Formats: sequence, C-alpha cells, structure tokens
Amino acid sequence: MAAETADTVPARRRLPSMSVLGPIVALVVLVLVGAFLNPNFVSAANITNVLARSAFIGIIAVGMTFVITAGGLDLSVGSMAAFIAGLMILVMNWALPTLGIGIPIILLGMAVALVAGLLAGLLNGFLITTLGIEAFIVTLGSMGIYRSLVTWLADGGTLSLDFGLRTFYRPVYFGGILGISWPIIVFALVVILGEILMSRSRFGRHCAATGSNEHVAHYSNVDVNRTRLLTYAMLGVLVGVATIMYVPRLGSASASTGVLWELEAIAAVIIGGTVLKGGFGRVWGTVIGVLILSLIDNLLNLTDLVSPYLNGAIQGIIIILAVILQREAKAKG
Amino acid sequence: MAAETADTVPARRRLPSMSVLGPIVALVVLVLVGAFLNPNFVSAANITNVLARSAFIGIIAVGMTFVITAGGLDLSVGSMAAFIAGLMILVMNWALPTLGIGIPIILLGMAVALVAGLLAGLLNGFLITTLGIEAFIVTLGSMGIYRSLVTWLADGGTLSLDFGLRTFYRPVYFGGILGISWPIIVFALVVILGEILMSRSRFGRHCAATGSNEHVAHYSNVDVNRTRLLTYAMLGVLVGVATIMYVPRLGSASASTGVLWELEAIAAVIIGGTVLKGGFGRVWGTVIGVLILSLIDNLLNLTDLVSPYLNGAIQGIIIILAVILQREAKAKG
Amino acid sequence: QDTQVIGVSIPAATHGWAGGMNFHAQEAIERLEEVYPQLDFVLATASDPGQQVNDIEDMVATRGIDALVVLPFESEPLTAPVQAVKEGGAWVTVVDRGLSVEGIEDLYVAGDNPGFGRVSGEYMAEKMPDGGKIVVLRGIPTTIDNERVEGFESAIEGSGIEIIGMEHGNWNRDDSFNVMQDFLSKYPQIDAVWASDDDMAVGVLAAIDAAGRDDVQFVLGGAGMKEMVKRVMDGDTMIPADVTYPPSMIATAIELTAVGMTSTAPVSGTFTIGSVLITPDNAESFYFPDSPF
Amino acid sequence: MTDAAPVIALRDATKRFGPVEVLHDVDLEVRAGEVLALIGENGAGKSTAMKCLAGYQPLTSGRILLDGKEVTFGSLHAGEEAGIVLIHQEFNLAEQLTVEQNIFLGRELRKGLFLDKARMRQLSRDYLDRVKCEVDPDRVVSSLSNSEKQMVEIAKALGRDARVLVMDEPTAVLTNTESRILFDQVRALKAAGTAIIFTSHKLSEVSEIADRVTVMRDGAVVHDGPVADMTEDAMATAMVGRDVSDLYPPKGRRPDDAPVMLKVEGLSVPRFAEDVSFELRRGEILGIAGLVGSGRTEAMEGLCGLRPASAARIEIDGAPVAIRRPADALSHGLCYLTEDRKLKGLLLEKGMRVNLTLQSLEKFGGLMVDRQAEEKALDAAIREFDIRGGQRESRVSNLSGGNQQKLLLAKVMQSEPRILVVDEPTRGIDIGTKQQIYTFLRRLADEGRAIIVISSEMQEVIGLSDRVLVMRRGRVAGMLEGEAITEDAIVRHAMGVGADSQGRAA
Ligand SMILES: Nc1ncnc2c1ncn2[C@@H]1O[C@H](COP(=O)(O)OP(=O)(O)OP(=O)(O)O)[C@@H](O)[C@H]1O
Ligand SMILES: Nc1ncnc2c1ncn2[C@@H]1O[C@H](COP(=O)(O)OP(=O)(O)OP(=O)(O)O)[C@@H](O)[C@H]1O
Ligand SMILES: [Mg+2]
Ligand SMILES: [Mg+2]
Repeated sequence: MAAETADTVPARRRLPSMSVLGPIVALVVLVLVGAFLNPNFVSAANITNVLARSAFIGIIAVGMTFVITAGGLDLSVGSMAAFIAGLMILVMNWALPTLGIGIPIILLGMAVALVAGLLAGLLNGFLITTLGIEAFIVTLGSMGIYRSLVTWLADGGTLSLDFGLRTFYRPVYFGGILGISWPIIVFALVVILGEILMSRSRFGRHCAATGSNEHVAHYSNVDVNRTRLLTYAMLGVLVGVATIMYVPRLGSASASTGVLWELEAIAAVIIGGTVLKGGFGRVWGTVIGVLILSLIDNLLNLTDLVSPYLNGAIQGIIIILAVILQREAKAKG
Repeated sequence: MAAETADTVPARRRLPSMSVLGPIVALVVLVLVGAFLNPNFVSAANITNVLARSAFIGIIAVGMTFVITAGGLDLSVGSMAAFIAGLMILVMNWALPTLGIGIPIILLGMAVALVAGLLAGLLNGFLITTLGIEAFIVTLGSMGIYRSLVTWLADGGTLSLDFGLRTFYRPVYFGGILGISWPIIVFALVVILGEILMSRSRFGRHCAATGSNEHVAHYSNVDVNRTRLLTYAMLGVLVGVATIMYVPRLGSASASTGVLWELEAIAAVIIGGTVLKGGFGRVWGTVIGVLILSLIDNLLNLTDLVSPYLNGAIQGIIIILAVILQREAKAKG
Repeated sequence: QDTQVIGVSIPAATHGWAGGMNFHAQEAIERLEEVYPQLDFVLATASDPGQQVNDIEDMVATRGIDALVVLPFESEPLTAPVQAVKEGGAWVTVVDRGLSVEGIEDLYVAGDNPGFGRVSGEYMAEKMPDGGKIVVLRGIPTTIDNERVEGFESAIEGSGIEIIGMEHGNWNRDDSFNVMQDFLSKYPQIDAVWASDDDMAVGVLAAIDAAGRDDVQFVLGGAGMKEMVKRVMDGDTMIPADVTYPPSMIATAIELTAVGMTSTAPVSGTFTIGSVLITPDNAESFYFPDSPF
Repeated sequence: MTDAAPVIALRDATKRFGPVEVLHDVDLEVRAGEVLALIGENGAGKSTAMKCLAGYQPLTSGRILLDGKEVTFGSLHAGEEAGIVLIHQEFNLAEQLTVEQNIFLGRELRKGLFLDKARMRQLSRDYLDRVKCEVDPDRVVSSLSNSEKQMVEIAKALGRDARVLVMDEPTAVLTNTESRILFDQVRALKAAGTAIIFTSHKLSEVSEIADRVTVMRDGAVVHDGPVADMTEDAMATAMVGRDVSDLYPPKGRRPDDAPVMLKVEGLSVPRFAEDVSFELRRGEILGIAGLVGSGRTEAMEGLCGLRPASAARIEIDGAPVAIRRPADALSHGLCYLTEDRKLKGLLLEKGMRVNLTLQSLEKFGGLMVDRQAEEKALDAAIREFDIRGGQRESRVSNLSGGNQQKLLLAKVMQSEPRILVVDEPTRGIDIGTKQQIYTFLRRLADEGRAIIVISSEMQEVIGLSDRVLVMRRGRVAGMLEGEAITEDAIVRHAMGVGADSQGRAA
C-alpha cells in the first residue's frame, strides 16, 4: 500500500510509455516462457481456452476496477456469482415446463441474472454509502450470506440445469462468431465499454475523484454516495453478466462455485496498476492482470513440476515478480 | 471505507463513552441473546472454551491491528500459521530421538515457531517497504507460498506430532493456572502489552502517524519504513506465538490449518473500530471484535437453526449488525 | 514407438482424505512412469470445479492427452467437459464420483458414498441395541456428504438412535473440535458420535478429552486414516471401529488405465470399491504405516 | 457604486461548533463590482464566515441575503448554482487527478456521450493563461508546487463565471508577481460586475486592491468602511488591538568572528539543486530568496536528510557530519520546518497534542510516552505561540489556518534545534503574530542558535535576515550582506541580471 510520494511526478504522466509497458512486459515474458516450454501454448485452441475462461473473472474485475478506483472494495463477488448462478438455474428449471426449451427461457435466465446482480450490488452499495459501514465488513458479511444461500438452495449439493436445456444453452459459452467464442466477445465488449467509461466519461472521472479525496469531490458537486453506489451496482450487473457466461459452461452451481474469485479479481485489478486505496484506475491494466493470472495457471498445467503441491508457491512467486517487474519498469522510466 | 467528514470532531474525542460502548454493546447483546437461547452459554466451561479458541485469531489480530494502523495489510497470516505449525512439528519430531520428551524439546519447538514467524514477517515487510510493492500483492503471494509449502511438507496429508510428545505438550493448551487455561492467559498478556504499546508507546504513535500520513511522519523524523517493517515482524512473531498455542491442541498441521484466519483477523480488527485505511487503531476494540466473531460461531452451534447451511448467512448478518450498532452508537454520541 | 499421455485431474489436497488421495495419485504416477516408459503422465489438482474444467481443457489443448483419469470435484459441472474429452477420442476413467450422464466413461472406479453412510449406520445400530443419543459431524456441504448422511440416517431408522445435533465440521480437525466442544456444552448426555471422517474424529476426541466427559461411549470416524486404524487395532474403546473409503482408489484407477493403454487387456467397466467396516479383527489388513494418511 | 444593493449579505450570522461559538452576530455584505477585504487575526472567523456565505457550512442562526432576498443553501451545490464561488484556504484539489480534471470536476463538458476532452483541455489552457500559469493541463496535481496549485484553484474558479467570488487567502502561497497577476484578474472581474470578497494577511495587498475593508476580531465585526479611510497601521491595530508598526526586530549585532555552526559545500539534490555552498554562523539569520522553483525548498530538504542528496562536505560546529536521514540531522540539532503544512507538516486527523510531540517523542519518556509531560508541553506551546481556538483534543484540521501554522512552529521547536531551517514560516499568519514570530526567531538567534529563513515574501527576507543567499535555478546566484540587501539586488540576482527574462520574477 505504498502511496506515491507527494512530490514525485507519477511516471505515468512523464513517460507514459514505461508504465504502459510495465504490465505488458510481464505478460509478454510469461507468454514467451510458455511458448518456450511448450509450443502448443500459443496454439489457437489454447489461446481461445485461456481467453474464454478469463472472461468470468475478467468481466468481474472490470467492475471491481471501478469500485476500487472510487475508494471501495467488494469481497462478495465470488459468492454473489455462485448465488446468482444458483438462482438462475432454479428459475430456469422451474420455468421449463411452461416455456419449454427455447430462446425465451434463456432470456428469462439472463434477465434473472442481471436483475439479481443489480439488486445485490445495490444492496452492498446501499449499506456502504447510505449507512456508512466499512465496505470490507459489508461485503465480508454479504459474502457469507450469498455463500450460505446457495448452499441452502442446493441443499448442500449441486444445483443443475436441466440437461436438455443445458445442451441448448451451451453455445453461449462454446459457440461464437468468426471463430471467436462468445465469452471472449462479451469480455472484449465489457473491457472496451469499461475503458471508455473510465477514461472518457464523467462517471469515470467522478470515480477517480471520489477515491482520491471524497471531500474535494463532494465540494466540487460530485455526488459521492451516488457515484459509489453506482460502482457497486455496476459491479453487481457485471457479476450477473459473468454468470450468464458461466452457467452454460458448467451447467451447475454449488457451494464451491466462485470460491476466491474476489481475491483473484482484486489481485488482477492491482496487478494492472490500479491503486488499492482508490483515486486512480485503469481498465486495460486490469485486463492484463487477469490474463497474467490465467496464464500462470495455464503454464503450470503445461509443464511437469517438482510437485503439484508447490503450484501455489510458484503462482505466488510469479504474482510478486510480475508486480516487481512493473515497479522496476516504472522506476527506470 | 467511509471516512468521517472533515468538519465533525470524531465522536471518540467528544464523548468517549459512546464509542467505547459501541462494540461493547454489540458484545453484550450477543451474550444476552446467547444466554437467553441456551443457559449453558454462560457456563464457565463454555466461556473457557470460547476464550481459549479465540486466542489464536486473537493473538494474530492484535498484531494485525498494528499492521493496519500503520497503513498495511497482511493476507498471509493464516497460511503462515499453518506453515509454522508444520515446521514446528517436523523439527520436534526430528529432534525427538536426540532430546527425548521433556522441556528442552518443547522450548526448541517454541523457538522454531518464534524465529520462523519473525523471519516470515520480516520477509513480507522487506518486500513491502524496501521494494515498495503493494502489501495486498506481497501477502497474497506469500499466502500462496506458505500454503503450498505446508502441503508439500505434509505430502498432501497431515503432519502429526509424535504421540508421546503431544501428550507431554498438551497442557500448554489445556492446562493453566487457577483454572484459567494457558491460551487465555497468553492472549490476555498479548492484549495488555499490545494495548500499552498502541496507546502509550512511541512505536504506537509512530504506527498511527505512518498510517495517517506517511509524508508527515517522514518529515517528523519517523522512520516510516522501519515502523512498517516492525509491524510486519511483530505480526509474524505473534503468528508464531499463536502457533505455539495451536500445536498442542490437536498436535497436527495440514493444508487446511488456518484457512481464512486472515479474513477473520482483519474482520475482527475492523469490527473493533480500527480504520482499514490506517491512521487509527485500538487493540481493545480488536479483542471485542474477536470475541464477537467467536461468539457467533458458538451461538450457532448451541442453538437449533432452520438449517446449518444458513450459518454463514446468519454470521454475515450479525457481523454487519454489530458494526451498524457501533455506528449508530457513535452517531448518537 | 509413440509416447502416450495420460492426464490425471483431481481435487487439491484441502482436507485429510483428499491429501491421501493426492499422495496415492503421485505415488502411482511415479511408479508407473518407471514401469511404462512409453507413458507420460500429467497431474493437475484443482481447488474448485471451474478450475478442474480449466485443467482438463489445458490437458487437451496443450498436452494432447490420450487418456483422462478424473476424480470429479462435482459431478454436474464436470459432465459436459469430460464428455467433450471422450468425444475427442480419448480414454476416460472416472473415479469415485460418477458423472451425471451415464455411459461416458470407459472405466469407472467407484467409491460408494451411500454405502459408506449405511455401513456406519448399521454399525452404530448394532453397537447401540437400546438406542441412544448421538451427534453427527458433517463434511463440507457437497453431494457426497449428503449421500453419506442419507445412507446413515436410513440405516439407523427404527433403531432407537436419535440424532440430537448435526453440524458441519467441514472434514477439518479444528472446525470439528469447535463444534464438538459446543455440542458438549449444549447436551449433558451424548452417547456416541458419528464423526463421519477420521480427521474430524481427531478433533472430536480432543474435545471430549478436554471436557473430561465420560458419557460418550465411542466415536465412529471414517476413511481409514492410519492412526485411527491403529487405535482400532489396539482395541481402543473410544474408537472401536472405522469405515473405509480408501483414498488409494485413485491409484487403482490410474494403474488400470495404464494397463488399458498399454495392453489389450479388457479393463473397461465398473469397479466398485465398497466401504468396509474395520474392526479389531480385521484392522491389521488395513494398516499401512508408511502411507501419509 | 456603494449605493447599489448588496449582491450578497450575511445578517446576524452566528455559527457554533459544538459548544463553541465562533461567529457572533456577524453582518457582512458586498456589492456588484466591489472588492471587499475581510481581515482579522488568526481564528477570528474569516474562513468560517466565508464558508457560511457560500453555503459550505450552515449557519447556526442568522440569514443570508442574495439580492436582498433570504436564501438557504440546502446543499453544497446550491451556493455555486446561485453564482457564489469559493476558493478555499486549504487546497481543494484531488491530488491524483490532472489539472484539467480538477478544473472541470463536477461540471465536465460532454460532446454527445463522451467527455469533450479537447475542449476542456483548451479551456483549461485559457483559464491558466489568464493567470499566466504555464502548467500543462495534463499534469497530475500531486506533482505541482504549492503556488501552482493555488493558481490552478484560481483558474478553476475563473472557469465558473461567478457573480460572487470568495477567495480565502489566495495570495498566501503566491509570490508578488503571481499576486500581481491575480489582481489583474480581480480588476477585470470587478469591471465586469463581479462582487469579490477576499482575505489576506498581507495588508499592503488590501490597500492596493480592496474598495472596502471589514475587520473581524474574535468572531465579531469590529470595523467596516472604505479602504481609503484606513492606513495599513490602522488596519493592523483594528485587527490585533494593539500597535504593530515595528514589524521586524532590530537585527543582531553578530560579531564577525562568531563561530561557524554550519558549513555546506557542494550540496546537490538531483533534479533540483546543484553545488550549493554556504556558511552559517552562530547568532545569525540567513535568508534564502529566489524565484518559485529555484530549488530552495529542495536544497534545504536535501540538507536535512529528507530527500536524497549529496554534498562534498557538511560541517556542523567544525566537525564533518554525514546526514542521510532526518534522524541524523536532528541528532546534530539541525531541524527543518516545512512549507507544506497540510501534506508534510501536520496529521490533520489527529489532535494538537499528538502533533506537537510527534517529532520529539523521545523527549517524552523512554519507550512509553508520558502523557502528563505532553499535556504540559502543549500548555506551554499554546501559551508561547498563542495558539487559539478549538478544544484541545479536537483534530487539527479544525484549527484555523494560522493557528495550524503556529502549532507547526511549536512542533518543530519541541526538538530544540540549534540550527533551524524555516521554510515560509509566516504563511497565513496574521500581522500581530508575524511580529511575534519574527521576534521569536531573532531571540533564538540571539540565544546562540543559527537560523535559515526561506521566504518568498521579499519584505520578510529583507527585514529579518543578516545575510541573504539568492538562488536561481538550483544554484547559488549571490550572497548579500548588510546594506546590500535590497529588493532590487535580490531580484536581479534571482533573475540572473537580464540574462534570462523568461523566468517568473519573485
Ligand atoms: N469544523 C470546526 N470544528 C470546530 N471548530 C472549528 C471548525 N472550523 C473552525 N473552527 C474554529 O473556528 C474558529 C475560526 O476559524 P476560522 O478558520 O474561521 O479562522 P480564520 O479567521 O479563517 O483564521 P486564519 O486567519 O488563521 O485562517 C477557530 O477557533 C477554529 O478553531
Ligand atoms: N516532483 C516534482 N517533479 C518535478 N518538478 C517538481 C516536483 N515538485 C516540484 N516540482 C517543480 O520544481 C520546482 C521547485 O518547486 P518548489 O516550489 O519546491 O521550489 P522552491 O524554490 O522551494 O520555491 P518556493 O519555496 O518558493 O515554492 C517548481 O517549479 C515545481 O513545480
Ligand atoms: Mg482562515
Ligand atoms: Mg519552497
């Protein structure tokens, strides 16, 4: 949580090239190492796999970037995703006899996911902004609540989408256009919209101002509470979007769905260069962060290691190294 | 993460009684509800149980209070504890043929725990202060590393202390003086020392100053890096102390030891009124936070609920309520 | 000749039994790599179903596996991906948890979770002919846990045994210690405990010990951890028996798969590894002091 | 123009913070095209009155009249909606945002759905040009110097087309030249019919630019009248309640053979200062003058171990010393008072006691801090530095600006420095207290200490210093002594005597 010292000009402004390069260099190094270890690493199939599976965390992490930029935090996204997935499956199974297999039921499921996400996000946001409780506590609480609810909905087991329905819904994850699968397309869209929103919209500026100094923002007629609330609501909706992609992939939800996604999303955001204490965020950096994290997992599967028990250690070391690399790049700049 | 508005004097100063009452009221309400639901709740045996098992998280949370007050964060404590416990067991089992069962081998084990904790804390602190990497990333990384290492040491299973040795070591958890068991005594000592250190010592002041505004601290001849480093080192040592109490309880360590302790410790610190962004911390508040968290678990086990699946939800709700109660108390103050 | 690649995908070692299973998987791979130089193994451990699917995708995309041995984290989410592997032409061995669509796998090495609960329940009923009050510790909320508990409950039906408390100990020693302490505070009389897992039994025993209560006659764990088997063998009255659920079934599956890949021996089909009651009489044959579990 | 009805007025305004009443029945008014100077001692309530007027704080009782009609400002925005723009005494900029983002914060321009960045940048450029400020609109605010920040604040206010412009000590961090530029803008606005209220502790500015002056003391208005009727001395007397004509104490009679306490040779601070050498003798006050950005602050921070620096040789009391960290400097009795009290000087969320003793905690007990001793020290400091207002335990952000500055000075003095470097020591301090501080500094020197004063106020440097070192672009441009210390000489050295006329003049 080292803050920039007040009297150094952040490299980002003076020499944009270096800090832009920072995370990218880390990513490129990782890709090169991967390609060196196994040529299949850069095969189209593998790249599609990695990108498509990054989409869930990625979409969520884009939302998280806004929350963190505005000085907030959300620990509940993983269990929120599990809960929404469970709810979606329940509703779709329940509507199946009425609606039958077809587009309408899929649309219903999607609507449920988006609305549930929105409401969950608004609830977090309301408790944090209006009641003024620490985001950490609110979202730790709601993390427990959603996780419990999904366990309860599933009766301790797994909620499964009707098998026929699943087959029909499957293309939403596995299909695509022009050889690019849907999750990748949706992820790309979310990132582009997110980047525009962050760097070209009033809302993005208000987020940064709120996170940087809420009093100043308040004095400058920024509705601080509304801005924060919106970031949580937006994150909620994005969790819904991620879930829409997730359900066709696995067709089920259980107590173990989305475990630790929150940590992964936050880590991606920070690896990407967003400041944990708020005030500065960049969406494209988050994307790089997500890709770095996914690639680490992918790389570990590519190679035979001393012991799979040590995967976590290698992962930890690479994460730290990736961030050191960035800092070094910045420092040199 | 809502900050107090610039132009209100913090209630803490204006009417100390109310904010002191805040967390205590939450605790008392919880105890009353418990006693009402099940009279055994206030039995000496139950109270001893709850206090003794709070000791691990409690001791760690005291250290965490300093880290957070100085503007840091440590996600690695849970897996650090697991790793240290594993190491301690390995070393003690290894030394058994040489030293035999007796005080020396216990002391050896304790020394290993304290030294390992110190080193682990220093390593985190070094990466964070000297290399200037975000605490979140460093400790997320080291969390993965220690968790992996203990899994690896245990070969995926459980490391168990030699049975004879365990019997000899057991009283360190289950024994005590004057009917008060050791973990409670040690916890109380750590809390008292921590409270004194935080509120009466130069170091405590330096922590608060560093967390409040590191530039001001630097210009006031506070060695910011050293202060931060010391908080991590201290937390590491306290993780060692917690482990010393933990190992005699079940005599084993595995990959599942200490999972989520970090979240619990951080939650306790924040429920206790310490500010997550740093600058203000109180050790006694942390103790209340720890007790609230342990009591929730205890209460849930002692009462019959709709479904044990919903435990997590109730826990979440109570945590949020406890903090709302505090805020309300403060607002009224 | 061509090397063939066998992918092994299992849950990570997050609790005792899974740890044992991880150990056996690695041990089997090491052994088989020496025996069959023409075989290459890839082992991946996952901490949630999503990650397990990732692992399997990676194995297909980058390692071109010819066979997959999978112990599904959960049945439902793994069904479609494993089906895809099968459709890609690879051999599929499923271990312990069946997939939700039948007929995908070539080989099924099955554990018997309802059977595990049933054997445990039957033992309880037999050991307490006059009935009694027991508490139950459950595992991590999962289908497996549900099946075991259902099997147990139906086995004790009508035996006069009453379950007075049931909580999740999450297959974890510390959690079960806490839960048991609280059960002991809550109920003045507990006749026996079904800990349903040996790791949880460790925590339960420590709690009973510390409380100094002598109303609890015995604790029944499960899975066959070596320390527990040893106590059964030694005639410990608190641990009069254990019920197997051998983590080594993964090794069996890997080995059978290796045999299937390298020879023409018919190895497909279903091998059910039933849960067996360990008593002092047969304990010796279940005791492997060198295993980590 | 004085006949016109006031645009905005306060009537019987009372403001209370908890039990403390800081404004008592204040009446205040300003007309279109008029400049009102609000002056008064530190803590008199000027900032509070201004905040109430602009709707930033609600009045406890009393009325605000806008065009003669009573208004209540429900939200912060309501004041601005009504055309009242306030420039705060403390900077009100988001540090991590760029200049342009700050100037347009809360009222960003859009083209369609997107921000119209090009236009906002262009307008920012225009506003900044109006105050002749050359910072790039894309610079991050945290990288600006204080005076640049102030100019950005002013540019931000200019962009809001105010009917009433309220400026709380706008010139405190500005140099004379920059103040001139500001006043040109004020005149232009005035001509366009804007009503302007400002405060300043520089009374010459009041005489120069104001039409009317309102004097406050202890939360009440004690005088109100045309500026032409009042001399600066009369203003000072009305504010302080006593005569302050002898602002500067007589200079010391330092014998030429006084021992050298500090000798600096070849001090370099990367990017800011190079090869700075000087000597400082016991009992001497050395002034350092120069343009803003000439590296005075950085050179002295480097000297005191506060930022990376190198030096060929530093001697204290004749012995060579190595100063790498602030602790090294302090252990040799060398202490620095920062110019930036908000970001580097005080912990705004903490109370006075904690702030006072932070730098010298080791004096207050060994490992444990002796609260009693701290309280005593605070009592003494409040007395000695005349720190007013606020309950003792309330956070220092509630102190008035001047009182914060006094607390900062008191804090530095807790370290009992033998060589004291003060950077802009009287920023935001009222004239009465200024006199006290000058006397205090001189007394310290006479007691056998040595003092360096960095100041952008030419009169202060001249009036206080025995010798003056002038810096230009990070290097020593000249050393003046005795009679040679004149405004003209300093400016010429600072500008490089015609060689470079681009630089901003001090
Ligand atoms: N939010 C607050 N809470 C409590 N007291 C306050 C608050 N704000 C200001 N005060 C007190 O009100 C009094 C007037 O302060 P104000 O800032 O108006 O003084 P000022 O005239 O602007 O002084 P200066 O010249 O030093 O800026 C001071 O005693 C100050 O401590
Ligand atoms: N971190 C930084 N990087 C680059 N330039 C900076 C930085 N901080 C300040 N500056 C610039 O360096 C120059 C020196 O600033 P500073 O105001 O501290 O100098 P100074 O000589 O002490 O002047 P004064 O005390 O009158 O403000 C200014 O022009 C400022 O804009
Ligand atoms: Mg003021
Ligand atoms: Mg300066």
